[in-house]
Amino acid sequence: MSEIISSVVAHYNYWIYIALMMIGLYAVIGKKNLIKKIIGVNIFQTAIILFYVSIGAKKGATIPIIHHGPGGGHHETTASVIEASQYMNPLPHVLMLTAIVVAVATLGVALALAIKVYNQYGTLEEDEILSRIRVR
Amino acid sequence: MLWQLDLVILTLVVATAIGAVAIKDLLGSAILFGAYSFMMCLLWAIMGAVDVAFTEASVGAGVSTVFFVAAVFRTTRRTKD
Amino acid sequence: MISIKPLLAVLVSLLVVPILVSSRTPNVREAWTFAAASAKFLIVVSMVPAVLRGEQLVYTVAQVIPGAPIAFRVDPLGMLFALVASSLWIVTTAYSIGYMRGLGEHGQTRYFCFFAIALSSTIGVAFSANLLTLYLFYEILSLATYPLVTHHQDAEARVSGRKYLVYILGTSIGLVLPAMLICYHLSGTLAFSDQGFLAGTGPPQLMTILLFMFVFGFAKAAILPFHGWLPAAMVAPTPVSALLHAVAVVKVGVFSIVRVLTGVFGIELLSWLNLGTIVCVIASCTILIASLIALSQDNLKRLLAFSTIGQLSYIILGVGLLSPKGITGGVLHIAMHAFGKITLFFCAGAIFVATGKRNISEMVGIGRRMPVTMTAFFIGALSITGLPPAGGFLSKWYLGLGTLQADQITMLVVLLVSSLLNAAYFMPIVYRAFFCPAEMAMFENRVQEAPAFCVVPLVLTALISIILLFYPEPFFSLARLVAQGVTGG
Amino acid sequence: MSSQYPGLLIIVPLLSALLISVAGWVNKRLCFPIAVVGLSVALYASIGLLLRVLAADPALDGGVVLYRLGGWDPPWGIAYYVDRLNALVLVVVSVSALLNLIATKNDVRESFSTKIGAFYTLYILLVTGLLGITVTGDAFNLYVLLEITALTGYGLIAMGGEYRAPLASLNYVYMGTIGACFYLLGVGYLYMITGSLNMADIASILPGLYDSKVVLAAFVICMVGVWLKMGFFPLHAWLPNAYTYAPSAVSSLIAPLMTKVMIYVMIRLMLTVFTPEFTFSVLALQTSVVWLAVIAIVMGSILALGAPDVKKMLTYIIVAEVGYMVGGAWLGNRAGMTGSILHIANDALMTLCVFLAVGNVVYRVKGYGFDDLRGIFVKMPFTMIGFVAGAFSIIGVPPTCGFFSKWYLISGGIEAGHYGFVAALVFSSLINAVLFFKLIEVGYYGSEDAHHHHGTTPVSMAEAPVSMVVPLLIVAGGLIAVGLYTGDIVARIIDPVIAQTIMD
Amino acid sequence: MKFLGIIVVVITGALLVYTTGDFPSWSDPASPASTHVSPHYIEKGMHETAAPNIVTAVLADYRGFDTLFETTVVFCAGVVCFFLLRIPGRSPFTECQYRHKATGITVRVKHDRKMSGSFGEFERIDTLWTPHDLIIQTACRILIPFIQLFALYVIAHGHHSPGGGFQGGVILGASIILLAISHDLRTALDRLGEKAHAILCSVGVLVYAGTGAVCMVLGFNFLDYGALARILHVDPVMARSHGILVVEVGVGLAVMAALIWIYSNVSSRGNYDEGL
Repeated sequence: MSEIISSVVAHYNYWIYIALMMIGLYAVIGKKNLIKKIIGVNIFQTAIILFYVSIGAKKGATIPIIHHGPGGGHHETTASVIEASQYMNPLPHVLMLTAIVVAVATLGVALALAIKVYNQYGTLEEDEILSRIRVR
Repeated sequence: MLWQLDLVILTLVVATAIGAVAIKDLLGSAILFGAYSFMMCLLWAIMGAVDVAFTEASVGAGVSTVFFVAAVFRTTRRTKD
Repeated sequence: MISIKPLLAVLVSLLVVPILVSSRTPNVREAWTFAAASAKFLIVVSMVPAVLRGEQLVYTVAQVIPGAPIAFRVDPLGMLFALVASSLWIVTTAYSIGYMRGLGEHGQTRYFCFFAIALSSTIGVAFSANLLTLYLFYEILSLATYPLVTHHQDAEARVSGRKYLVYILGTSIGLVLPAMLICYHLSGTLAFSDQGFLAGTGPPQLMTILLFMFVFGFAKAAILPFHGWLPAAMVAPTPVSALLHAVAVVKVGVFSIVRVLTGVFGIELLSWLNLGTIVCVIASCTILIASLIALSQDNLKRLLAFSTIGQLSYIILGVGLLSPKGITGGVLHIAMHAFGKITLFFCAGAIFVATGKRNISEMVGIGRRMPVTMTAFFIGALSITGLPPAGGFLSKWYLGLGTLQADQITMLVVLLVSSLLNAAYFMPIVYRAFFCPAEMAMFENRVQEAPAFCVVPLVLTALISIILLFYPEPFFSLARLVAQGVTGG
Repeated sequence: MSSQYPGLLIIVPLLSALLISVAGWVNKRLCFPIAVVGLSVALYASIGLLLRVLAADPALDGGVVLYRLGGWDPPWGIAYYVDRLNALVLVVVSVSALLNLIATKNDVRESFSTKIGAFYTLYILLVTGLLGITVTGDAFNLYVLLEITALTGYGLIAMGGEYRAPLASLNYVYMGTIGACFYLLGVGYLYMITGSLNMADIASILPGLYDSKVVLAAFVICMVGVWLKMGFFPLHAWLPNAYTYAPSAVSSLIAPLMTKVMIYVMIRLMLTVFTPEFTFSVLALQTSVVWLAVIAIVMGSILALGAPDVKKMLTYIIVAEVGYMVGGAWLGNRAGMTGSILHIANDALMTLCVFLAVGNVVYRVKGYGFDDLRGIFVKMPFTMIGFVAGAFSIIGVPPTCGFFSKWYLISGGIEAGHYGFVAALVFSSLINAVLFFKLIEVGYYGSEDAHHHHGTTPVSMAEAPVSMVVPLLIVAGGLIAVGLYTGDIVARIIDPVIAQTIMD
Repeated sequence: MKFLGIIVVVITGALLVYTTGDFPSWSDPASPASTHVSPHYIEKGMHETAAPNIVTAVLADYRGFDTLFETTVVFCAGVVCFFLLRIPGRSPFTECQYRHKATGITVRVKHDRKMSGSFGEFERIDTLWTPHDLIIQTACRILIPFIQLFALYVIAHGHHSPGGGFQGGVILGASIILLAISHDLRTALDRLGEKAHAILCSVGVLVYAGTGAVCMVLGFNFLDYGALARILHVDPVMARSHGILVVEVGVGLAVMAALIWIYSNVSSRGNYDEGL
């Protein structure tokens, strides 16, 4: 029993990310509204960011900013040896900063496209657009 | 950090995500998406990813939501699903 | 012996294309075509002595695939074919000028361009040193002849063009390409050799399948049931039918099959697996059926087309006999049939230019109007039927000897029957042309031949047909060399 | 200087894109020259790299040119690895991009007169992204560059003068982003299990972990992402519309290069990141993927038969060609892999060739329906020479290069005993022949009523400007030249690549 | 489509959950991710780049090349939005509406003639115009300088605390967007015109790429800030720190300008009218 609980505790973060990702994927595939799909794509992206951040978590570690004396920033003044286990893993954070920015850029482009589509068809529902294309 | 707190926020995140996808009003969707992003940002802050959380707070919860609202404002709130 | 001559022979007519495109005056254009044709012929002829001495000229252009470069090799078989094709190009050029100008056809520049390309690739096929090179030029030839076949650009041409492509490209991509790849996979090489390279590389069943893929894949040889394109392609202007469908295209198909039988499978393998008989059976079926169909044709060019289908299979039959005499006869038939058949086509074209008639039933008594043409027609018909004093007799004689040498009496019967059939469809034409009662004649009793550009070539080819019986050199020597080479004796 | 080639390759186009963006606001006439200079430098650098890689001794340093960005050693910093495989792709990408840039100058000037700066900015950034994807040795860096190409691609495609372009582009956004995210997720899995992002480093760590489900999942997820991006059959739905409705100057850039670079990424993942040993031995996916490729080829060909216009038809052919390359790569033998890599270069060139020709036709005729092609041989003879050369290459007529890659692919299929794949290739060649001769027929016969005009001078010739025709003819000549040099390319570039990764 | 969606989602989800079994436990310090590459950043980062915020050090230096392209992605998004939506110029025959602020009287001017004289008492409006709330306007006007100040702090203090070019740039952009929302887009564009933010956007990325190129010119590899030591006359480690700062400023500029660019195009459908 305790094994199961510890396994759950060890992995539930990953399950949640999968759940979120699937919500996003479902929105992209199943929803007909173009903006809803964009929201779906964004949820998908954030889910992956959550996954990465989960990789970077480290028990008993603090945020990845090195404590330094009042002298501030001067590398020579660092007194104690820095242990890797003291700080969170910074690499996934760095990667995810990039991913967030990419997500917002994609969002901007997608919204611009949605507006353009709306200008042309007067609707954001995919089935209505397709029927309008067929009529034309 | 408390994994219980973690779990609560995770649940909230999932709830807002489902809400953002399911609600039948695009403006509401956009706002719920903002809430989702903010929850996400809290979650990351708890996990120690301060920079990511900071970025998500400003980008995801802030600017993204503004973009969504602007786009919805310029198109339509109507949605069938 | 490495020599760049084979490459030159291929490329010399291609060089003419840019000049043709840029030239605006017909005379200049046709002068260039003549020059290219003569140059090509001279280059080919200049290689004859070396080949007769038993040397092989080789030249590698590009190493594209290990074991299968783009390379040329001049051996007796290729030499014979190249000699036929290049000599007939000169004649046909002259005839084309007469025909095209006589009818005021459009797009003549395009016509001469693609003609040059087609001839280049024919020579390329003749000189190719391996299956890949052969396939390359085979495909180029298929594509280059498309604009020639559909020269009239009308609805009929469209239909025939489609048929042509479906048969030719369909079989070459669908059958030859995979077969070639399987060969490559089995032996790691594609280079033709006198003994073939497939022996001992795969199970007999696979060999049989490969044989079928090759024989039917080279649909230009018009073996039944892949013959449908040939009668359809007769919508082309007559010089095209003449050169391409009596000489270049169909002969390329036959040549390719002969090459594959001798250079890829090798006589030994064929006889060991008894595949020669299969080839003979396929060929003899084609011979008989095509001759029977030809009997019922009224359109002269269609008749000639079916006659061609039958005659082509003689060549394959000859090689399929696997006996030295049979091979000699088959290979010799490439040349003999070419000269005979081109004469017949020229005649058909000349009749069309002079009178506008296409059907045999409309040609009663035409011998009085066009005596020279019809005499040449008679000689051509004799050659095809295999009667002296025309060259066709020689090749048929050797074919007959070959059947005896191979103990294939059935095949001899096939040969004889088909010769009878040939006579049956040709002789009535000639008879009605000359010896019809005056009241039935459809033409005035006044000599009015086609333009000289049309008549001179057909007289020339008819004369050569006769000369070839008495002095069949260098074709005969080459054919003997081929037979010696592949049978190793 | 030559040690900086990998840097120059990316930086100069990037800087020139930024300068173009500024120039678009200051003096629009500067945009095109800056773009040409940027891409020329990239071309110079990529050829330089290819020569350097060819000269390098494989035994000494693996024949790899290493460039450490920021001066940090991998795996801590980002590094570029240039070996023969990506040097080849780099040259192909930069040549195609430069030729297309020059060929479409007139078209762009007329279609995007007011936004010419933005157009060229996006164009050059797209090429930068493609070059970067090809040259990078870092799995995450590849994702960022992937997004650059994707974003610029969305923008460029949506600006097609077509009614349906924005919707097509938006669908591309969904699928492209999901694809890129899958790739990112796969990289995340790899990072979780290995702790590294550097491809070479990952490859050195992975062999001990082959039995882990995570590695398997990482591989599958990466593959799904890459397949989504390249439009591999069941995931291809976005591709035909996006490529069809794009402006012609853009489709002739994206159609040849985007899918090919993604194929390159797939091969890189299969060969370098996950060694062939893992891809083909540990994983039991090989046969099913090849069958999927067979379906892709067959379906692509059949869909192309039913396409309503020329561009749609060509895009479905691309779907089939993607099937060629994926199938070839997954056959798991030398010949198949050789064919696949060779086909990256060949297919890029021949797709470029036909799309440039179609672009010229669209420029003159203002349409790309089958009816618009009537009598086109008379109107635009030189353009059609180029088109026919490209068409023959796609059909696989020797000596054009398409034949030789098909040769290797088919012989790979025979070697692997996978006759379904062989049959599919032959089938698709036949269908391609039908498709292209349908077009050639339409162009050759002209209008129905005006047939058989004896001796009359042809209808007026309206050839595209020289600047559009010359690049097209260069590409068309290139098709044959590359075909004739196949032996060299395979022996000097592709064989060492495959030999390095110890296939068979 | 919905059915298909559910099937795909369930299958994919199940497969993904299945693979989590072999995952290292969550937040396990001994997982490969935490033991292979990242310890180097934590242990040596401070010595090598003099930036206590390891994320900044890795972002702008170790993996600075990623960040360059990340900035380029934002730049791209700006250009794409402009490219897609912007309607260049306006046709001379549309009419403009001007509202007298004090009285609320609307004046329609045809042929796009500029109002002459006391323009300050009028504001240009569109047909969709809704009155803005004075409280919100004032509150925002007071807030915006502080927001911008904070943004500058975030950019400048990225070495030592969470934040950096991105976050700062986003906040700067958000401040202008706030101005555009609380007043209208024209007000914001008066502060920072279209041409200005378009050029600023590329200049921001140019600062980044240019820094890298300078290193290249100095004979080092691209983005090897150690090269700047020669120009700045400091030791290479400090040069890296300064390089990071320069780069962060570039990122901030680019991100700010790009976000404004995207917002103004999206919110006005490319007309650059009064926006939301």
